[in-house]
Amino acid sequence: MSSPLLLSAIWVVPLLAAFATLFLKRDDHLAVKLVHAVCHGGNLLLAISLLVSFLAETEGALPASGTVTQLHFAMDRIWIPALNIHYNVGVDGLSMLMILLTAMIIFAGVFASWGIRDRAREFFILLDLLVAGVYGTFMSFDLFALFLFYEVAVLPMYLLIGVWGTGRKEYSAMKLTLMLVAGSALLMGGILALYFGSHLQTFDLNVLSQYPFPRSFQRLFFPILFFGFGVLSAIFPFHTWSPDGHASAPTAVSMLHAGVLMKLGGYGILRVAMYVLPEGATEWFPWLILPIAVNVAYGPFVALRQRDLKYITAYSSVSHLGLVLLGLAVCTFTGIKGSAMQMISHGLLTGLFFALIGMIYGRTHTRNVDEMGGLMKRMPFLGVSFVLAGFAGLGLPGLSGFVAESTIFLGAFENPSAVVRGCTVVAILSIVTTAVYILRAANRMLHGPLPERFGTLTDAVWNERLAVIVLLIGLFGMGLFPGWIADALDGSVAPLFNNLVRAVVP
Amino acid sequence: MTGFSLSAVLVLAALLFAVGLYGLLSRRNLIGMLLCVELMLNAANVNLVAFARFESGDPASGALLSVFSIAIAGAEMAVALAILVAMHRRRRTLDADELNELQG
Amino acid sequence: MNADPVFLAVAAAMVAGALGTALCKNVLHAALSLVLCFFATAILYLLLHAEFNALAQTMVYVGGILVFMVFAILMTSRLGEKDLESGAGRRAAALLVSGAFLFAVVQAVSGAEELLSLRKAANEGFASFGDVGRLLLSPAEGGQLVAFELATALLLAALVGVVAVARRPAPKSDPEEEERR
Amino acid sequence: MENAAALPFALRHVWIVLALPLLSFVLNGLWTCRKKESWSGPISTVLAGANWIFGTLCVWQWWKASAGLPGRSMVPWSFDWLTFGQLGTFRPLTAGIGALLDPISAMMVFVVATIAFFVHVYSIGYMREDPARGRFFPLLSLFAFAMLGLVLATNVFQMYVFWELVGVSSYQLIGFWYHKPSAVAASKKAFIVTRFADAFFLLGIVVLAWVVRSFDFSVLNSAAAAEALLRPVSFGFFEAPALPVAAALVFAGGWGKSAMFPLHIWLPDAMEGPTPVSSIIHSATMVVAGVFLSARMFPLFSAVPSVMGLIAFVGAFTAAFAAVVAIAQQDIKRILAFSTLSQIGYMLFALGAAAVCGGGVLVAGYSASMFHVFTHAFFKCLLFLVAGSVIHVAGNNMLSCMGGLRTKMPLTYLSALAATLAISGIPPFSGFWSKDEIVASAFQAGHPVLGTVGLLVGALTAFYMFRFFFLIFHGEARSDRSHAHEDRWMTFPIVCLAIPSLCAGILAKPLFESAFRPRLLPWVQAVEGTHAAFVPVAATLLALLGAVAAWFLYCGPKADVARALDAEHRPAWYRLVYRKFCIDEIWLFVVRRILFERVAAPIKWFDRKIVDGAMNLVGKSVVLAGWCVNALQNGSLATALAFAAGGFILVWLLAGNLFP
Repeated sequence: MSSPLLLSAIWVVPLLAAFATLFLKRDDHLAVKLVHAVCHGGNLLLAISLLVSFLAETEGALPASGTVTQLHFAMDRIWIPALNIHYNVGVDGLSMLMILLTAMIIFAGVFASWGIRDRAREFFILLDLLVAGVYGTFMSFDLFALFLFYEVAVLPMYLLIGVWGTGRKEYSAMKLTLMLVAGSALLMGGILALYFGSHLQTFDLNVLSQYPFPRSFQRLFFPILFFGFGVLSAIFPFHTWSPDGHASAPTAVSMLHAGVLMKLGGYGILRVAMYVLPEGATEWFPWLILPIAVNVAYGPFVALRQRDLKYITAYSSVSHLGLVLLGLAVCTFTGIKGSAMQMISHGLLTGLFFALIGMIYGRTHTRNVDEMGGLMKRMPFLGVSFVLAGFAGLGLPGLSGFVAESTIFLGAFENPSAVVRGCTVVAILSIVTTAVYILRAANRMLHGPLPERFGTLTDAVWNERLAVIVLLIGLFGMGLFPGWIADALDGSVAPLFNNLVRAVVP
Repeated sequence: MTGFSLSAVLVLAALLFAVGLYGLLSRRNLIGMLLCVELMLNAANVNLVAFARFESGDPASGALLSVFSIAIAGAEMAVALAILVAMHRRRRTLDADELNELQG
Repeated sequence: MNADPVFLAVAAAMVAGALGTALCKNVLHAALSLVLCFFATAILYLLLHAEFNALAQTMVYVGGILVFMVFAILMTSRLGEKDLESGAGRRAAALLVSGAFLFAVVQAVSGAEELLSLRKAANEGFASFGDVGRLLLSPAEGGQLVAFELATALLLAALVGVVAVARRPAPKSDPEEEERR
Repeated sequence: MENAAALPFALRHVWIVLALPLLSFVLNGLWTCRKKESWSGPISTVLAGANWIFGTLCVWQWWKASAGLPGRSMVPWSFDWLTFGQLGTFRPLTAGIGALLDPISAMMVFVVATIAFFVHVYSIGYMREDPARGRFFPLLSLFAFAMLGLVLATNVFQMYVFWELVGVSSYQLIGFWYHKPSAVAASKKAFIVTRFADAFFLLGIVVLAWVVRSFDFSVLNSAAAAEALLRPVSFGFFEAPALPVAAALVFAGGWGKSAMFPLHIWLPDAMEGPTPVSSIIHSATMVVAGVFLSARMFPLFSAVPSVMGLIAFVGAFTAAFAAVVAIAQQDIKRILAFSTLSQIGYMLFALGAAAVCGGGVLVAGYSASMFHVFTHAFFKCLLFLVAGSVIHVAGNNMLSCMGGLRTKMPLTYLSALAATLAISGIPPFSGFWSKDEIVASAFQAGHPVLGTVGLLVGALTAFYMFRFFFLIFHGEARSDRSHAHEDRWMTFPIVCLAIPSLCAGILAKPLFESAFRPRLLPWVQAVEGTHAAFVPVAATLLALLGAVAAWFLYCGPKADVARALDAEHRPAWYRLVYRKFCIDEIWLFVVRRILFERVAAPIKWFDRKIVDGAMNLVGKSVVLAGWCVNALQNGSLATALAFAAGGFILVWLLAGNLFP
């Protein structure tokens, strides 16, 4: 069936869009945006159709008992024979959902950045590059290709923030890129270690995961891979790039970065670090849970004191990413499934948050929460969406946040060790502080008396409504009907969990 | 046949070389430094001849090598001095410390 | 070591000359002491039975290079100009480096003692003029004729180079010339 | 789930009870609140009325169908919403959404549907000239949907889901007039305090799910679950048997939602919302959720004497505390809010006191508490509606602007009289039957102290209710009455609700008796306590005493109304009571000073300066290193030569000849 090509088409389409924009005139903004709207809209439809056929394929499938991820729409071409590097592309439950998430967020991102005027062509080309990298990472099962796409995803960030950003953009761009590249340097080391350590001279993930690496090897290289990916998902000591980076990034970029790129970290840990080095994972995680717990409990408190909306959202991402890592660190089936769901839910949630903040900033030209007030009267659509995004953030049932968080908490509690139990209790009680800072921000901004200078603000226009509605559909879709997502993830988390269990009791 | 041994000559040459090196590093006048370089070259030639004399299977070519080195040293010194003279005409000084345009 | 008096005298002269070159503040005195050192070296070559070398040494080095050096000194140093004085720290560092070098080489030489003493006796007239001349000019496989011709080419190039570099620029006063001076 | 075919129509489709308010929310929320605002009121009222009828039909059919069933409980409809464990493992943890009908949930469905309908009718009148009424009715329907979902919950996870939805809809409704900063602050306070309690509730659910591997109430309340929970479980910071900790945590959820003592601060402030909101949320339904949760988990709680004691103490203390504070309040809605707190305290301490000292459970206590929930819902909602009408007329909430409304609003006056008699526990009216049932069961279960507290609080209740009544309706008018009139839409529900306040006690008593006969609580060891005959007589006398004292102080010939209303020139203890014992200020201090300044600020400083600083330091150190290396390149020939020679010597020495 042609779907393996369709799968590869997903990351090729953005590049085509970028190529097409080269031929457009410099000042013809509308054409650039139309091209991108069409391309990313097509990509979204493509992703949805792939998802539908994926669900059809896995309908009523028996729970996976093996330890190898079953790939759908798989395609394996030799790429660099000398080093035995393959273009090995395939999709399981998690990758499929992450691709759908990326498609939704970039589609919304394109419409959210409809107002970009200066150098629109270059902005969209870099955005396409970023998205192509992200798509590639989610679907490639060859470590080298995965790392290549990972780098392609990380590097345009510098230009995007440095040129189109606001505030201390050079400093933030430099800081963000340097820390992420430091992380990927660690990754490079880890990947090469796997390639040579396994004496199999292969980058294929499924093959590497079956190779019994010696315990000492795993004990050494797991933290390297973990922190390599962890830097991108803002693990405690290395999270400081995220607030600065997001605060100065333009709307679409911070949507994409917080929404999807930070999930690459969690996805990488799940797909590479835990899948290939299970003993290392089970040995290191009881220690790594402490910075993760700090991540979860620490974010809200700092967000509480922030004035800038983007900083608040950035620190909330730090806390939510901490939950993702918590789900992974507890090594229980429900925990890992919960962290996968949290990746998706947080992607939608932060994407929506940053989109709305961009739109509100476009109108009030200030992101300081204290200066704003009573905006609900002037822009009810944006106000209601912001409140909905906030409630999804603090885990209100009926929205995606709750489903993911409760799965993580239930999964985390299944791990009997006292340290993990303590961290779980702290994480559960931190939903209160999350509620506090979200409500403070929402109330300061939306409710209360309306300052006269905001008297003439307009509500969302059609492209902004479209962007927000797409993400709201995602939030409600996952929140009200989580069943199908949970089943899809079962298929992809089971082999990984069996692999982990095999490691604990060989 | 004199009673001194090869090592004595080698030590002597080393001493010469060391003094030349000291002079090179401590002098500030460029021509002074060239003199010291000349001295170090001479020490090297002494070594060559000493080895040719004491050890080598083909003593003549050893000595000849030393001669060639003397010839080339001459050419090189000529060019060096020419450059120095030109430099002096431009900058009115030959102090090594002042001529430091090459600094990073 | 049974110190041979002649060798010691020659060595002492050489060292004295060297020290003079290195230490004299006035560059002219340094050049002259270098002359002494080169003559002592020539005598050493004679002791080592390398007559041709001795001759070459005295003619090229002393006759050629040093005379040229003295000319250069006289051309570049203006009368009454104070001699350049280098700082104490710098001299100390130089002493340190050269001392370390001396220590290293002496270390190596004394180490290899038993090897050198073995093969000391070579025939007397090894580098007589006839031998060296035959070696220099014979095109046979052992000969150095090719090297000799190259040496001559090199010297010619150096000669032309020196003239090109050191000649005074043409007196016609074109603007950029003025500006450059 | 019984075979669906045999069930009558209403039970087979019990999900309609949930669907109607949801439909009203979606319909009004998306369509009418923008285009035709005036339509949203009628549409949602019609749907609420349909829901009331369908709800009563369901309850009636359930009553007939469940005659033979153990505990009269049945689950006519349910579906799996989310599975947590791995499919195929021996018992994957699944959370389902469904409807569990048993005596307490049927009673609550009837109460919620009825009150929702009457409040909708009332709101049409109350919100007629409010521009944002298009937004009010969808939120009211959302609340009804969430409350019905909570009441019909078959498992504790579903209850938590709707629990949060109830919290959110109350947040939206309290902060309905969001241009008022005080309303916004009140809504935020309400949500955060309840959210604080819900965090413990979620932790309790997670512990229960981990030990019992299921969410269903039938499994949780079973004897097997109680044994399983006795196993010690580690909570990271301490190790304890799961049962008491889980039970306490779950009750903590109810503690916050029902605004029991330390967490009660949000309820009086919640009066910022429109009065219909207070009448449905903060009187009859939402705040009773905590009592409902405790009743639903009663078999599990009763296995833990310490938790039962906790419930009894918290209930009794809140009842007494709220009654005392209510006496001094000037704002009529605050008086009703504290009276609600006091009545909920009654219900909880009835549940708590049901645990007989020697072990075992007095079913009378359980049924008394539920009976009080039933009767209280009606007369408290009625009182709030009366307060709404009076505020509509007087212009603001303060007692000082009311008085003498008897002549202007006769129907409201009579209904208010009925409600006040009911709540004070004067014999023929509903309050007497349920409240004295509670106090009697407390004495029967062998808790004389709690019993006497109940009696005294009964007297206080009578006192402050009649103070409320006399200061509003009697005496001379303290503000102009020219336009005072009774709005038709608002008076109709008031009169309708007056009927159950009067006769609910007599009619429903036999119903509750049969519903809660001892054998109905399957595994709970029922005990027959000593029957305390003296209680009804004592309670009535105390109530009358309270009423007469109020009459004497506020309505009698020598009543000095001006002095009664002035709260400033009062002795210190009175001002302290008036300022609600400054509990709010203490909480504010704890949160603002300690949590924000002492905890959040240092963490933020730590993050910006230390962690961020460390990263910048790395950057700066690299630049510094670069600068140092640069210093070497100073162009001096000597340095270069020195380094060359030094390098050579170093290599020579390092090549092994360091030590000859």
